[in-house]
Amino acid sequence: MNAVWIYLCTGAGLIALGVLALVREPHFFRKVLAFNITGSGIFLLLVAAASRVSDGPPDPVPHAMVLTGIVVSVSATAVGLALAKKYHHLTGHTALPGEEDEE
Amino acid sequence: MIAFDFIVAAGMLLLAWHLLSCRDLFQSVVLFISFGLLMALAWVRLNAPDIALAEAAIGSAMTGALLLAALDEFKPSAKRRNGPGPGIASLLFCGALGFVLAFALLKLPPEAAGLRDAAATEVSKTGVSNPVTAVLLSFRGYDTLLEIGVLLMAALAVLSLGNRPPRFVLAPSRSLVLSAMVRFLLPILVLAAGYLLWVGADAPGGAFQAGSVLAGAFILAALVDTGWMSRVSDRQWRWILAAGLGVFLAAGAGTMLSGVSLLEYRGATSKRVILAIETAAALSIGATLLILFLGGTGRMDTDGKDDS
Amino acid sequence: MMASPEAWLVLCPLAAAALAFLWRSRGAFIGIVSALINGALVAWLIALMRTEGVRRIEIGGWSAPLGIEFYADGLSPWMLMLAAILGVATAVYARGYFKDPGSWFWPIWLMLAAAINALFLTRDIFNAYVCLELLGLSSVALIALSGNPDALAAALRYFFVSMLGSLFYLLGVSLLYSAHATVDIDRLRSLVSETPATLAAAAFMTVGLLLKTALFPLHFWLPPAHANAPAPVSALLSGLVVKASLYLLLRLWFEVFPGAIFASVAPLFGLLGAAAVVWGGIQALLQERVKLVVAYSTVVQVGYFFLLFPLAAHPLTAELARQGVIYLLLAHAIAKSAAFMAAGNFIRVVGSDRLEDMKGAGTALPVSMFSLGLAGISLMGLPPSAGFIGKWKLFSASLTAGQWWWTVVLAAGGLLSAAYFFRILSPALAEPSRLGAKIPRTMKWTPMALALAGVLLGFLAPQLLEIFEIGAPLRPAAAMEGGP
Amino acid sequence: MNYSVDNVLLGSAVLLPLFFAVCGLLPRMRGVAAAGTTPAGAAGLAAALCVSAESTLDLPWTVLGLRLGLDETGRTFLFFSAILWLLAGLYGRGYFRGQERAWLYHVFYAFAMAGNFGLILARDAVTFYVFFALMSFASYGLVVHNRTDFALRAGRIYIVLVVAGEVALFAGLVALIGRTGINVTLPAGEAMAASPAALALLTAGFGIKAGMLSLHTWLPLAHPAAPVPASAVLSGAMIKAGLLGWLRFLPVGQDGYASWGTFFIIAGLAAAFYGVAAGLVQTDPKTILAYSSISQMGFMTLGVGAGWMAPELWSALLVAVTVYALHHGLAKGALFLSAGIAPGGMSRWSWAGVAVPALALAGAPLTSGAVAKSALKYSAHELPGSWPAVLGVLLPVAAIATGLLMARFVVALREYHSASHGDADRRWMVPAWAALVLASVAVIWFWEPGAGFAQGTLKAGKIFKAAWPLLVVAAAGLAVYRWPPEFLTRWIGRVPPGDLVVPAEAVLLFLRRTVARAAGRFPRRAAPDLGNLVDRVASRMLGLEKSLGVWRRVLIVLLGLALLLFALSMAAAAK
Amino acid sequence: MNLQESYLYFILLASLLPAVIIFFIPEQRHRLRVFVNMAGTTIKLVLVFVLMAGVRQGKVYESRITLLPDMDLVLHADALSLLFIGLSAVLWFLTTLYAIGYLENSPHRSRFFGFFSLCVSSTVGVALSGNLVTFVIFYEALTLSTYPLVVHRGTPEAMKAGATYLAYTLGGGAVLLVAVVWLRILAGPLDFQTGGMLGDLVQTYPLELRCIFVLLIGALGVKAALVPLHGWLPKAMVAPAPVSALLHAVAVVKAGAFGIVRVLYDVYGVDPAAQLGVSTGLAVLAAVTILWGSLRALAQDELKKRLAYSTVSQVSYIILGAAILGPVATIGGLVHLVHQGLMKITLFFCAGNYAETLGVHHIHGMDGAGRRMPLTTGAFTLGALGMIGVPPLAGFVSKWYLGIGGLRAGQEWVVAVLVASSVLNACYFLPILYRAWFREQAAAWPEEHAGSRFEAHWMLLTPPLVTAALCIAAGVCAGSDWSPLEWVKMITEREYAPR
Repeated sequence: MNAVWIYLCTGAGLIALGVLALVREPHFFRKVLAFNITGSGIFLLLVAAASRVSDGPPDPVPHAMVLTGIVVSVSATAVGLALAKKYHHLTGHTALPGEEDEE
Repeated sequence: MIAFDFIVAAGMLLLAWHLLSCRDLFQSVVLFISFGLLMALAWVRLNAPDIALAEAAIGSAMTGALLLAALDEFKPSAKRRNGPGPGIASLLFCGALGFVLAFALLKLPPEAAGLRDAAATEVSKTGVSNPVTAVLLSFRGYDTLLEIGVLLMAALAVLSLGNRPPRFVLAPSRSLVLSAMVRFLLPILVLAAGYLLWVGADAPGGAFQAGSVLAGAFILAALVDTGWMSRVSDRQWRWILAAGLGVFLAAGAGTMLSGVSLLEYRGATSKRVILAIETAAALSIGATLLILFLGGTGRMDTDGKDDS
Repeated sequence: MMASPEAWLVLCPLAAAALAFLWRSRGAFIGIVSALINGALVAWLIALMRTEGVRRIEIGGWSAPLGIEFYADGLSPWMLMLAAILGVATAVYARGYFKDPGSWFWPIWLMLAAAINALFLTRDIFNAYVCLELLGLSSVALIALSGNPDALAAALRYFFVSMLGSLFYLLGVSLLYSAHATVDIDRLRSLVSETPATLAAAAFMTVGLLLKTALFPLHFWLPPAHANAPAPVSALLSGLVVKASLYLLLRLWFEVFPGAIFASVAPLFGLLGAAAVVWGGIQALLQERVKLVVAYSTVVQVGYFFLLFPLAAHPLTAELARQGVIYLLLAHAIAKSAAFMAAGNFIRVVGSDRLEDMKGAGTALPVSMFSLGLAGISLMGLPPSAGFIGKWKLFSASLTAGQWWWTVVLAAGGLLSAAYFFRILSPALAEPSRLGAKIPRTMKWTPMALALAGVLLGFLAPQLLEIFEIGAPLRPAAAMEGGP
Repeated sequence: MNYSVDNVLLGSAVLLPLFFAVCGLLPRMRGVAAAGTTPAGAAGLAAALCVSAESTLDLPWTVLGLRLGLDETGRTFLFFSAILWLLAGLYGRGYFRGQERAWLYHVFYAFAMAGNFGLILARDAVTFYVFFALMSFASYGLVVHNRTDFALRAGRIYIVLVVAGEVALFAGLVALIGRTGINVTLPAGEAMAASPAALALLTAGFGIKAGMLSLHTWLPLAHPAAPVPASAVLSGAMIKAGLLGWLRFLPVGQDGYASWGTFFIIAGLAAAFYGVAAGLVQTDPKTILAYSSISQMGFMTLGVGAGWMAPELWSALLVAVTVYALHHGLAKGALFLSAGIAPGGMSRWSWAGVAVPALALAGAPLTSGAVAKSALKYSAHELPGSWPAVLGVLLPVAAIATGLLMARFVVALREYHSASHGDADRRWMVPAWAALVLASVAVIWFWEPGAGFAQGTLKAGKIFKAAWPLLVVAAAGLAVYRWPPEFLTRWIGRVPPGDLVVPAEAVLLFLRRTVARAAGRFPRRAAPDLGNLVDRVASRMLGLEKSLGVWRRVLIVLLGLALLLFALSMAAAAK
Repeated sequence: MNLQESYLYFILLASLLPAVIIFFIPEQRHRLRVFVNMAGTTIKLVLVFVLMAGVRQGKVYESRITLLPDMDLVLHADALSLLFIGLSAVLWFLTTLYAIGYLENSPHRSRFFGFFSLCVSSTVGVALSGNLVTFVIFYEALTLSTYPLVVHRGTPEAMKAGATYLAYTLGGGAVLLVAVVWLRILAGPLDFQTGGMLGDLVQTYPLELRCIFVLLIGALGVKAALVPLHGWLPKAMVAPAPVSALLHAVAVVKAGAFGIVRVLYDVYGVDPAAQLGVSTGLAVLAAVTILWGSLRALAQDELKKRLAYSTVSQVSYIILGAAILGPVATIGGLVHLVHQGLMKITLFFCAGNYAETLGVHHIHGMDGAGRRMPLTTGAFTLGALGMIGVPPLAGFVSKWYLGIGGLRAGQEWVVAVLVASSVLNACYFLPILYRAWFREQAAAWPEEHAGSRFEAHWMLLTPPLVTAALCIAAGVCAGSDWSPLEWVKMITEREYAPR
């Protein structure tokens, strides 16, 4: 059991948590947070898996992928938040119609 | 060190749980930023300094900024009602998901170098020595091209929505202290961005990190004075936003027209091309992140006769 | 290497998007020119492939495990062709639809076009993820374009669905890379084995893509999204975007995941597909809004596509099934776009999209009415439309395979389609009312051209399927193993 | 094809009436048509007199290949029919003068004439059937010509029976020739062994036209309802089409049908007596004549039955039946025409004109009736079994009964005032009638085969033999003359015209009402409120669809699907 | 493509092109539309005659387009096709004329005539189909092009009828497709072939082939209005009279019957069908339809409804004839295809005239109509008598052959059915004639059409008179060389000659 496996399991846990929240939480804001957490879990998983080396530097390719992923996810976060803001501004709702709203 | 990893891992999981379930949205954002910092630590532990930098700058700081800006809109209803907890079924299924994942991961072979060695042998041909930068801009440069596209797309999306910017941007702080600090910080941040950009070729760093630092500078400037933005015309903003993609596309087209494959640059020219791309990209990234932060209002689409 | 239409197919729309952003008032012009160039490039690619066969091109001069490769066998130009046709049609239609030539539609749509092209050409599953994200964000932005609360809600829902799907997909990619250190489809194909990581990856990627493809019971987001978007956007979303994730799913199941598990999973897909056909059909029948009806019809059509799995698992019917599904795909793309555009015309004239308000709209818009009818023919799978060819093949496949129950599903689907199309058409044919609104000629004739194409493509099947069969895509390992 | 004179004559016998009929349909040609229809019967007469026995007219391009020709039986039938049609036509010319709808009468008259001539000339089954139908349907127009309620009812009953007869004939003909060909040359009976079904259908089909008992009901209604000249041809000529049909299609004269022969004899006798009985209680002279026709057709039926029973006698019986038809046709025609003359006033000569055919029907010596009856009797003596004895008694009795009926007719005619209108032009009517009376007296003496028999009856013994029933008749006639019809009704009962039709109508009406009432008791659809159910199901479905979109469930579906896929593939991998 | 092949396309185009052109003719350009319509119909008539002359000499025209690598679109003109095309071409000509008169000054004429021509094109396609796949294609096209005609009036009632029509026909179409695909898998290319194309399959797949037959009949029986699939036909009566004429005589119902004939003779073949025992079942079904249709007709008071049920009954004569399986019965059935068309179109034209000129829709309102409209009523009378089977009208010839054919095939009950049907026909037609001719008119008729010299517009009057004349001619001249009967005999000889 070394650090890699810890982080792999952490990644799995984050993913599970994130997915749970992404679906469970009605509030847009938390959905976005959850989506970020899930993403982080996946990134962690990818990089941790690439670190399964006993010596020398780890595989750089997943690193590059994760960098790309982070940028994508920040872009998505921004778009999601922008949408949510506008929706809230227009309707006052913070969750999708049909989801329980928090007031 | 395992103990440290345990603590970091446990902290991440706890923070994640907490930030997703706490009542106050503001608290969530703060916890999220903390979570990002822990993540950065983890990246460091996993020998991924490039990601650690990016996480700190983009994943944590930039996203945090975005979240805070959004919170401005949601403030009146930011309190969370104590609803029913996650249903048993949901918990069960998510637990199963985590279990399956962990199971699959633990069954992975314990040793895997991946493409490390292949990358190491080819990195010399790319003209940069940081393998991550080599992957990003040479081996998988095409990914990055599309990624820049994603960023521009995000900017387009946000602009097309035409939201108002957060209140604290609309009403800039008149605090002298703040403005003095910003005036002091701005050149340093720009310098740092330049440095990150330059060093990216050989060490951790690069366009994304530089771009996000630049964005931080832009945002700070906007917080104290929106006026400076109007000194840059709309068209110029758009050029800045599109510059990264434009240069990248030009590089692509150039390589195609010169008879090699798409984005194929080698040897001596390579580093110059990469640097050019990165510079433009960093600039665009900075501008884009600013747009994303501002939520695409007012200033930048004044000529956009919206059709809605 | 100039002679690589693949690269231009990605570069051109991206550049056009940037240009349309920079010169927003010229958006329409740039969009149409770009669509035309796109069409020419696809034609060029097809011409090249007819002589060369399968094309594989390294990007940046780096070969696969390290670099990314363009890859085109018959499936790629097929999908690209579809995208190109819809691209031109959408551009022409949108020029009339968005009165402002500087609409945000143009740059966003061009981004979407680039993403679609890139997705259909890549051989790299991580690169495909980036494409998916680009596609997802542009779709979200397009759905939200009208800015009304319903559209925003739909866009938000679509946004979260899309992100959830992408995350699951990315999770799979991570698992696959962790297990096999490559994201290239061909290399994966030779490496994958039935390890838990691969199988988990298969499961996660599949559900992620199913969610994006809106297969029953994961279709909940599609009707509101497609119904609330502006008409040209609906046309694109239904005709094209749904098929992007489907494309990826097909690539994965037919070219990556181990053949041994294909056969055990295929019936599940078939079952879901059948359920989608029936459920979607019923829901379409119950809707009160024109665009919702048309959108549920997409749910139905998606169901058809998934009948490919059980039928392709059978060695005798694999060819029939994939040709059938691929033709249905084409037929649906074209006809559904036509339907949405025609419906858009009605809505523009009537000012509402409730079925009860459509009375007499056919009198005011005979051409749109006709287009809708023709599109309906293709969607119902009535001869001699393209949809008929596809259905015919699927019918043959299911009966040859002895799985007659799919035939029942197909027939029922056709009848349900007829029923709900009739629900739109009949009020339009009813007593004339005086609706005087004028719509631009481009809006009138684009759906007509598409719908006609949908019917006429029924006659071009041999020639077109020849293109599709280049490199014989979508041959499942299972079928190859079990073949006679 | 050889268009010889014969062919032209054969063709014109049919085509000339047809031509004038079609002319009559065109408003501008009505005058021409009426003028042409009047003497169109002459074409038939010409054909009967001039066409040689061998010639046939083949028209292969028509229907199923029409074929016209003339054999000896046909010649006699055509002969007397043509005389009737011609004279009734001339009579009608006067009868309908000034009537508004006269042209329509002429049209139907011409059509019916064409049909009658055509069926007589038919040399194959389809031709016969075609013309038979033409005649039957066209005479509907004659029956209802007066448009009175009585006429319309008569027409209704007539058309019902015509249709019944047509389909019976259709089925019978098909059954008769179906196994061998599409069509068959006449006479058909010789060529094949027919099934009982075919025989029964043909018997019934033609029996309707021939007034066979129980199928006769239209006769006592239609004949009085029709205008006088139409009644004459209906009863004189057209009724014989049924007889001719039997002769043409039934295998009469062949071995193996003895039971059929018995049936025909019994049916004939029954009709002969019933006709008289029912006729005696009638008051309308035309109704009486109609019943008389039923009775007389009974004799002919009997002849046919006898021929069937004793095939060796058939050639003689055929002649006898033919002669009887000739006699009855002309005599009955003359009597009917007199019904149009009587209301306008009758001179003594006129009464002689009524008496002669009436006596002839009663079989008075030296009349055509005597000739015909002796011909029949002559052959009846040779019948097997006890039939000669039975007939020896019954036939004279029947003759007496006929005499009574004729007496009743004369009585009724005296009191007869209706059925004509003021404009009638007796200048056409009286000569035509007179000519027909003359013909009924004279023709039998020189027309083969009647002439041969006629000479036989001239022997004094035979004259006496024929006369003695007449003495009885004279006595009875006096009685009839003295007592009013109520006397008869007491004995026979009240028989409404059309007899059987009346209860049949009542039964039908009752059935219809009952069915309607029964149908009314059961609501047409006891289905549950389907619309409501559909609505409920629909809203349920919509609700279900909505719940599929709830994120919580999405999660479960999504993860469930993923886990299912994983489990499935793990299971497959484990194999 | 040689000239012979191109004839087939010309015939298709002769109605297809006008259809397309007419769609684009503005509503008010009446003369132009009439010109295009009449030009199309006339050209088609000429072409059909040319083709008939060729086929008569024993030529067979065929043209193939590859639709899929293993599936051809085959156009094929043999004697049977031309029987149907000939009928539809002649009747189309007249119906067009009638429709022009009927729809004068009513809205949506371009739409109407466009679909009208499309409908006829599809019919021609159905007739010219050389294999089952092509047949299916045109068969469905027919369904679709007819729908707008059925709902042409746009009233709620019409829409409902249209819905019923679509529900039935599209359902049938789906079943047809399944059956055809199934058969295709068992038997390969489904080219029509004299004597059937199954070959040895009868021994190999007896059960499957029976199932397919049932499916095929179930599918084709919808259009042919076989009981219990006939429900749409009486409802579709809300359509304008020319459409009814089209449905009942020229196109739709006929296409179903024609399809059944094709399936029986050129797909299954006479002997295999007998071996499988499917033909008897079909014959019984047809018989039931004949009787049921007549019985239901009896109960209708609406003139067009009565006529519709009459069609249900009469069309099954064709099927009965085909199903009895014998040369004579075949002649009877096939010739009824033409004869029924002529008679029924006459009746519908007349019904349309009553409705249009007198405003009479119900039988109880027809008292005295004969005196007001003698020519129309005369034509109606001829049509009705023909339906009953009164010689020498056209209906008689069919019935005669059917009856004899039934007997020849050892199926005596057929005669009973024919008799019963004739009686029922008489029961529901004769009262109409009686009312029209012999009853006094009950209420005043609407005003006379100004400026019309005749009892109705000449365009409304001529077609029924011509078709009535044709009814007579088809019967009276049945033996002539150009009669439908002779043509059908030729078909039957060819069908039965090889064996």
